[in-house]
Amino acid sequence: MNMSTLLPAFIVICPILVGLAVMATPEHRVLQRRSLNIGGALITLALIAMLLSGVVNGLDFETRLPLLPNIDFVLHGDALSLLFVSLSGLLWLFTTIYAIGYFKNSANRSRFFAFFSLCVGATIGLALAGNLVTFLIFYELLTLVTYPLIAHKGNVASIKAARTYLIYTMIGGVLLLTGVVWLKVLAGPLDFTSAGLLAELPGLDNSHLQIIFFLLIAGLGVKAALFPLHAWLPISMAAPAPVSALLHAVAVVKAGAFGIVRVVYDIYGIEFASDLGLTVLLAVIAGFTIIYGSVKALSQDDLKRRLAYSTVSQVSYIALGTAIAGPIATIGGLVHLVHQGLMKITLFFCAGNLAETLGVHKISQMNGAGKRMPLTMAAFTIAAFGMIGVPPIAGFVSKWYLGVGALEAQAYWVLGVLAISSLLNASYFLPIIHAIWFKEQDQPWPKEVAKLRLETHWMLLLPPLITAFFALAVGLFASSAYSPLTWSALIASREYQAIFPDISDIALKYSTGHLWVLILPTLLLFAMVFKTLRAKVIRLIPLAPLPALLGAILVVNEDKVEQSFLLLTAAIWFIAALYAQTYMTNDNKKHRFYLFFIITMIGNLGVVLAQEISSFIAFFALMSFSAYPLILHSESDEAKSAATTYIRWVIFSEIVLFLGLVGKTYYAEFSTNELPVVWVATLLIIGFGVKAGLATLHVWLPKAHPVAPIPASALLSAVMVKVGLLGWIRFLPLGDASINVLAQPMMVLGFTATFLAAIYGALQDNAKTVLAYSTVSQLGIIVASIGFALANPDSWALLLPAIVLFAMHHGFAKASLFFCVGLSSALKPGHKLTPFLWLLVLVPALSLIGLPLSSGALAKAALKDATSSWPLFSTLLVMSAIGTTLLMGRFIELMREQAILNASSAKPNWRLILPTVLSALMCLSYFYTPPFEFKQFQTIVSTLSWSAVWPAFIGFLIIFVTKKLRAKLPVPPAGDLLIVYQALASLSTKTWQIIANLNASIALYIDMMLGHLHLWSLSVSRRLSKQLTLDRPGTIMVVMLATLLYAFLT
Amino acid sequence: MFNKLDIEYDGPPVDKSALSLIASVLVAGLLLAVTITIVLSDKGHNTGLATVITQNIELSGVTNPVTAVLLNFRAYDTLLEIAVLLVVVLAILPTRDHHTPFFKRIEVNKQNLVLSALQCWIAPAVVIFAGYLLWAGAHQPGGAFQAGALLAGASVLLFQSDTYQINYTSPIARVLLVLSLGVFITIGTALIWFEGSLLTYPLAFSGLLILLIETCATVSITLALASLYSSFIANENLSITDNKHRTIE
Amino acid sequence: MTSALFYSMAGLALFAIGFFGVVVASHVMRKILALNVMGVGIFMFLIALAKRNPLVVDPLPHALVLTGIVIAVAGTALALNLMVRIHHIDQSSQEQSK
Amino acid sequence: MNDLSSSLLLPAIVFLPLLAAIIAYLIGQNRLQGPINICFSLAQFLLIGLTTLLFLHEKTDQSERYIIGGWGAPLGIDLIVDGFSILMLALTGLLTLLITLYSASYFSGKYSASDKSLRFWPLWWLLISGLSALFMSADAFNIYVCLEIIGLSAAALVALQGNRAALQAALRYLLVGLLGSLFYLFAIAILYRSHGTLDLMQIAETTNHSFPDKVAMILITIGLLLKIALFPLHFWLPPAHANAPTPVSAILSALVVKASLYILIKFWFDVLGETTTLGASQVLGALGGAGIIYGSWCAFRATQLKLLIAYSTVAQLGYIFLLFPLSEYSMGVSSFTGSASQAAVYFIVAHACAKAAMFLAAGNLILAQGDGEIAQLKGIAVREPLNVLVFAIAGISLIGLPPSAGFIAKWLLLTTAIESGQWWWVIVVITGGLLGAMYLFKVLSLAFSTDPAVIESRAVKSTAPVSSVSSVPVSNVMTTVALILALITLALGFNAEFILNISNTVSEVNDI
Repeated sequence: MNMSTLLPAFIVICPILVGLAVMATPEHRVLQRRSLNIGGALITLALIAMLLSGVVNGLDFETRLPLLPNIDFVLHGDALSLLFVSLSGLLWLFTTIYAIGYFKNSANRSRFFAFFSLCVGATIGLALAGNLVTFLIFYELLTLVTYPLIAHKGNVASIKAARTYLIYTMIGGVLLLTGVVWLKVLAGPLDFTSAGLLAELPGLDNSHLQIIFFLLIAGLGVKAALFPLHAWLPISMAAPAPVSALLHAVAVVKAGAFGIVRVVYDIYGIEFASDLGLTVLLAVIAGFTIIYGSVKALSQDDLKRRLAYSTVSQVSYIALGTAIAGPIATIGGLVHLVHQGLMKITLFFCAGNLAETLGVHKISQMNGAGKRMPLTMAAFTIAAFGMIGVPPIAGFVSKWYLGVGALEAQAYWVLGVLAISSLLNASYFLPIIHAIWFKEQDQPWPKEVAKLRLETHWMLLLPPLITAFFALAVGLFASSAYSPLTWSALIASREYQAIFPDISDIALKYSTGHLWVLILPTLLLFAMVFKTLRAKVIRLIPLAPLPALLGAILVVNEDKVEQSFLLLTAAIWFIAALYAQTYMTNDNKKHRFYLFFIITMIGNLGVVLAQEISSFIAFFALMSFSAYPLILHSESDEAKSAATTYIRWVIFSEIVLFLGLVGKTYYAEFSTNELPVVWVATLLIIGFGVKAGLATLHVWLPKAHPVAPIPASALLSAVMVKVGLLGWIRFLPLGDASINVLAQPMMVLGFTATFLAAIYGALQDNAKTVLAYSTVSQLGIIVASIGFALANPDSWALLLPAIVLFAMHHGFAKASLFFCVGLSSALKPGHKLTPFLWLLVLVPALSLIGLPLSSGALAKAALKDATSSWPLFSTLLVMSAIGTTLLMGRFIELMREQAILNASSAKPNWRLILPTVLSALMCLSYFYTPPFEFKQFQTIVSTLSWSAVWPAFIGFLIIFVTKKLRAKLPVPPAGDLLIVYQALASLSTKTWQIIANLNASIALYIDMMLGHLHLWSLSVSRRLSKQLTLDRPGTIMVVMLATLLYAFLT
Repeated sequence: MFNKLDIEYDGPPVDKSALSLIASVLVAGLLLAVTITIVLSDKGHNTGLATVITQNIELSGVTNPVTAVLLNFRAYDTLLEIAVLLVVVLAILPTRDHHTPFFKRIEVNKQNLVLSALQCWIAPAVVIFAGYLLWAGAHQPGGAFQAGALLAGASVLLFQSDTYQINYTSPIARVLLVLSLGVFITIGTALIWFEGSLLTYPLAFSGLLILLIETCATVSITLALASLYSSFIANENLSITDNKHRTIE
Repeated sequence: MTSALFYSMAGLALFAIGFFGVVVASHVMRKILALNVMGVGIFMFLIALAKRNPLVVDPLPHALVLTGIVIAVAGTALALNLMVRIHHIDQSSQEQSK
Repeated sequence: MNDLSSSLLLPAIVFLPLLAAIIAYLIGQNRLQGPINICFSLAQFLLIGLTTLLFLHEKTDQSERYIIGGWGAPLGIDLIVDGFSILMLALTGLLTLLITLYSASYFSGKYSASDKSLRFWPLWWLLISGLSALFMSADAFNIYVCLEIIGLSAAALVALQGNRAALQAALRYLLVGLLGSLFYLFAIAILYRSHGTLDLMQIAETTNHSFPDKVAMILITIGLLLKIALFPLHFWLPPAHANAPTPVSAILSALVVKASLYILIKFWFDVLGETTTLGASQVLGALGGAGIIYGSWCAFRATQLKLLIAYSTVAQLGYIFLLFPLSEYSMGVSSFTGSASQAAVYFIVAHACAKAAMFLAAGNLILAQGDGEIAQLKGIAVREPLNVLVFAIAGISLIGLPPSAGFIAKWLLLTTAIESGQWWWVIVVITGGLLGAMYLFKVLSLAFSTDPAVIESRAVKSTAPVSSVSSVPVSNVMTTVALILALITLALGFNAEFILNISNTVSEVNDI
């Protein structure tokens, strides 16, 4: 009876003993109870650690006790059980601390903590179960032990919740029991064998196995909250917060999912189950539950009910992962078991904190909670983003593996499910995050507890922070040795043995080159958190991009594209930071602005430096999400609507990108055929197209830029938009394969955007909108050139430097134009500096048009030369100059009107002018020659061609001619196609409304019918029992005598 | 059949619901017919244990085969049967101890001549006859139960005139009631010690032991049956001691 | 038709009548009496059994009958006692209610 | 087992309680009564424990015979002890010990009129001796006498309370008991007529498919069904068990009902094995199934706590009756050896412990709260947490949820049902479990609910003039006894081997 047989038993017994001991401690002995609880949790964790280390280096742990004639009570510590045991052990410790804080002075705590530790004991037992019978024993014990937890408060709601919980779990338990008994009769002792037990058992008739599988899954499905059996989960939210945290993140729900994993892998074996056609059924149910859960979550106002429905959908990911018969999907499913646990428990802790300290239960009451409880809400936000699947937090990892696994198993519809559910997750989590951080507190808190030193009791605050940190760490260090991901990979490799693919290169390494560049900005970011340091930090912000700038010039020179992009981003971030110093001085919300300014800077620089897909997406997401507050900064109505459009489009692009990159990774690693996959390319184009202002996807741009403060809109236009282009360069198969079917449409879209944007922009009355439209039109050119590269890959070698050059030129020009808008007050006529300032405006404008000697001309020349194989391209390029001149002319008109309008007396502010000068200088062409070593046409003289000049004259001519005409025309709304999209959106919500209240009425009808049925059955039973009061036992006895007589004698 | 146990029921003796009546008559008839045909048809074992008993009669210490069966061959049954009687006595006797003497004679003013005459003549005769019955049990039909029943009859006669009043809860009464069971058990277990197994009478003393058991049984049975009878009388007038003021009719 | 057979048939008849009485009677007293009739029926059957063979008398049934009678008496006594006590409680409650 | 059969162990098991009854009656009313009875029960428990150990140790063959009076089978009476009976004896010993402990403090004057204890103790010991004698007797008529002792003393104990409902229930129980025993006596007479002997073994040897044996079997079945209170003939059980004092209702539900069942099984499988037909066992099974459903339904609708538990006994008996159709029929004769017998044995043990624990716990709750109304139970979990826990554990075993012995029994029953292909019994067992859950959690949900309104009313109530039985704090001896029983049910849930190899039904069945 050495350690290897006793350890699993100890791990299970320890929490149970603690439970019993706590039950015996009288109510008032707080210290004893607290020490028992925490001591027990720690001891169990220590034991689990011992078990973990043992299993890792190959030891086998098994406790085997005789239970029934030929079935044993087996506790076996294998890899899969350890995943779940360590999760529940760890989260048990945190939930205990949390519960101690939560129940400071409430009634019958001994009872609560007793059943609490018994519940964890049952979960650990369930995880360590070595055969299906032991699993069943702990599964049923779990129901019993969680009942008092749900009914803890004792009020009507929780009793009703407990009753519903019981009805479901009892029926589930009974179904499971029948299934297990039937299976035992057919297949003897049901020990879990790693590649499936039933596969090699001879002579089992398949129809029986299918029915049994259905019974088992129905039984387990109740706890795993699969679709028809999930109704108990939201209702049991009436339980106190630690209970719902434990139940939904760790114990009950995971038990069901874990059970499904055990049955599918260790009893049926994945191959045997899939060719019995069972896994398809499970996959469909799981898929439907995912969508159904998210949809229901949308309409819940109570925070915990919304989280409950989100749990319903999230747990089905695990079921989905197991059901897709592929090794990578299994890893996805298994790792989600841990990740969802971490994220969901954080969410529930925060919900509990809100309820406990502020008395907030409804989402509508949560406005401005961020200010009152910043740390809790920060944890909530991290976990919420994790649930949506934003990299690098834990949720993304599991969705990533599920996506790749779905492709591996050719289950394309699963990708659809993942996309839709991420969209739905975003649509029910983001409004909460928006309400927390960006809305003011409109009504007093319902039941506010006195303000302590911290925002709430430390015991309530610490657990969510730690679990949030774990959720982040698990995501970030996913591919490290001891992460749950590697552990699930180990499990999956044991399940699949033979056909386990090499997954090292789809692992998420988040490796980014020259990470030292980001150190300074991150330091500043942490400094921002402390109120006292804020003032000093703000002054230091312009220094942040400097290391990047130096790096770009000196260090980063092996990859030309990366170097030039880094140079562009760093330079403009530096100038914008300088500009912002003065521009934001008297803005009351500047702390928030600077906070998100730095985060976006980190995101942007990170994207440029990213080495491979995972880090690219992570920084891309970071940049796009943190840009949202910059747009929202002025809090005006247009800002709000612009910001919402922006965030919606960002979410859309994130999802499309996710699908595209999943496809790319899969086909790059595993597919055999060489030709590039069209749909992957389209998704990537659309994904980055949103950011890069592809024709129909650009609608957010003209709305967002004018609204943001000048430095932000400059950055948006000049730098952030270029990331889309960088994405295309990195991920599209440019230069090595031609995809004609995509090339033509891209070129068409590109040029139409160039011309239409120009015309539309010219009619605008806001200077910044005009600039935004000019960005759209310039981007049109880039899109067209990318299309050209797709059409004939051999030209890519020449085209790449041209595109990069054009991007840099546009960046600097557009940035300086935006900065000039800021100086409009100083442009009043008659001041001695004004002509010099007008020069500042004209230089970038003309360089955009492409006049000789300007960077624009150089870029266009390079482009013309690279696309020489197709003359139409260069003519269109030249024609685009007309459009740009139109826009620039309109811009100058507006600037003059602006100058006359607010001709304030203040003398021009030097600290504003200096950065504008800097950026204007960059627009001159001679700066570009050295870094790009353009051979033949690098000389400035090549820009002196006639074709660069005549479009400008025609443009200015049109401006003057149409001046009066344009005055009369009404100003078209900013986001042109947006109206169409909004109409479409309102249409879809209307139809959705119709469907919703249709099934609501159906549900109502069904309830009414059930009510009648119930009443009818009660009355029948009452009438029946009245007659059948067996008042005639005599006759009955005689009748029985007769029947027995008959039975015996025949 | 047992649901309507209302004592005050003075409705028709047989509840008239036709269904149950017809059904029970029919089936009872059927039951009777079937059992009779079976019993008649089957010869079955014609002599039962007669031969075996006659062979072992001399070993039993008594000549009357019934007494031999009752008190020797199947002594265990008789023991349990006395226990049954004790159960009922315990169930019926009032629980509170009235601390009145075991046997009390009450001077009653108006005497019923015929009754008192009968009592002084018949009671002693019955006692002697009961003694004879007890003694004859060894070789003729008779024995403890018959003697006990007879004595109980005599005690009923004595109670008629309410001149004698026995307090069954007094210590003596309790000892006497429990006497037979106690003696039987002691003898039974003692025999294990002597003879090696329960209730195996030594050949020489079996007759004597049976007689001893019989006498104790008679005493206990008399007292038990007397107490059963007097419990009904006592209940009639709500047991004298309960409400002092009530006069004896 | 030897006399033993006749008596055993009589015994069975008594048993059936007794059972019928128990099933049908409504007052407790009648039920107790019916039970006694059933008991007597069985005892008669047993005694008839003892004298089945005209030559020899089987003493065992006699002993069984003796024991049976004592048990029957005990059972009936207890039943009557319970009945009487119920009767008293009813009576005293009627007095209080009057 | 020569030393056992010649020694005084077996007869002592019967005589010791009788002696205890005599002494208890003679001592009468004084404080010595409790302790004396406790040491008697201890002695009885040790005696039975010793016998069981010796029997297990010997395990020479299936059963041990003890000849009383040296006369041998046909003439004298023998005591026979086989696996099943030793298990029932052990169960009796255990329950006697625990329930005597419980009733020592129950009748110690704090709760019920102390004069009742004078009548309680002798009757109690006579009941125990009757039970022990029954489980060991090998003679048909001797079984009749034991049945009578049990019937009469049980009826007397039910009537102990003295109020009208108790008396009425006792009377009904007595009449039913007498009727059942008369049927049995009649069957004995028929058997004696055709076999010429009263010893069960000898009858078993000479049974054939003759008519008298069949009629005898019918009469025995009807008589004992009446005493076991199977579904249609169960009308007397709920009032009797509900109105009896708590320790009495505990022993009634746990053991007394099982005694007649033991006899029925003995006759049905061993003695008159050939006469039983498949059709008859299906009838019994059907009645059992109907009993499960009807019993659980009535339990759910009961408003009195003890009535609820009594109806649940009716339901649980239904489970055991599934044994008859499930025991496999080889050559037309069903033998009490298959896994069905294992299930039945385990059910009997599990139900005995669980039901006794539940009745004792319910008794404590009723004492603590004043009256037996279930509706009044609101928020009792706060004042009597341990008793509610015991009630819950016992309930879990009755429903058949895992950690308890009930689960093992249900598991064995389900396995047998599936193996023998009679899947409809699976549905019956499953619905029974669910219905059981309904009435248990009806009580538990009330116990947990702490409506503020109820708490005030309870607070007012307890200070106001107290209702008939004063709500006195329950002595912890009584709670610990209930807890021990509950823990035994749990312990039995973890290792089925222990019980199964006591009732040596296992020895033939090891091959499955």
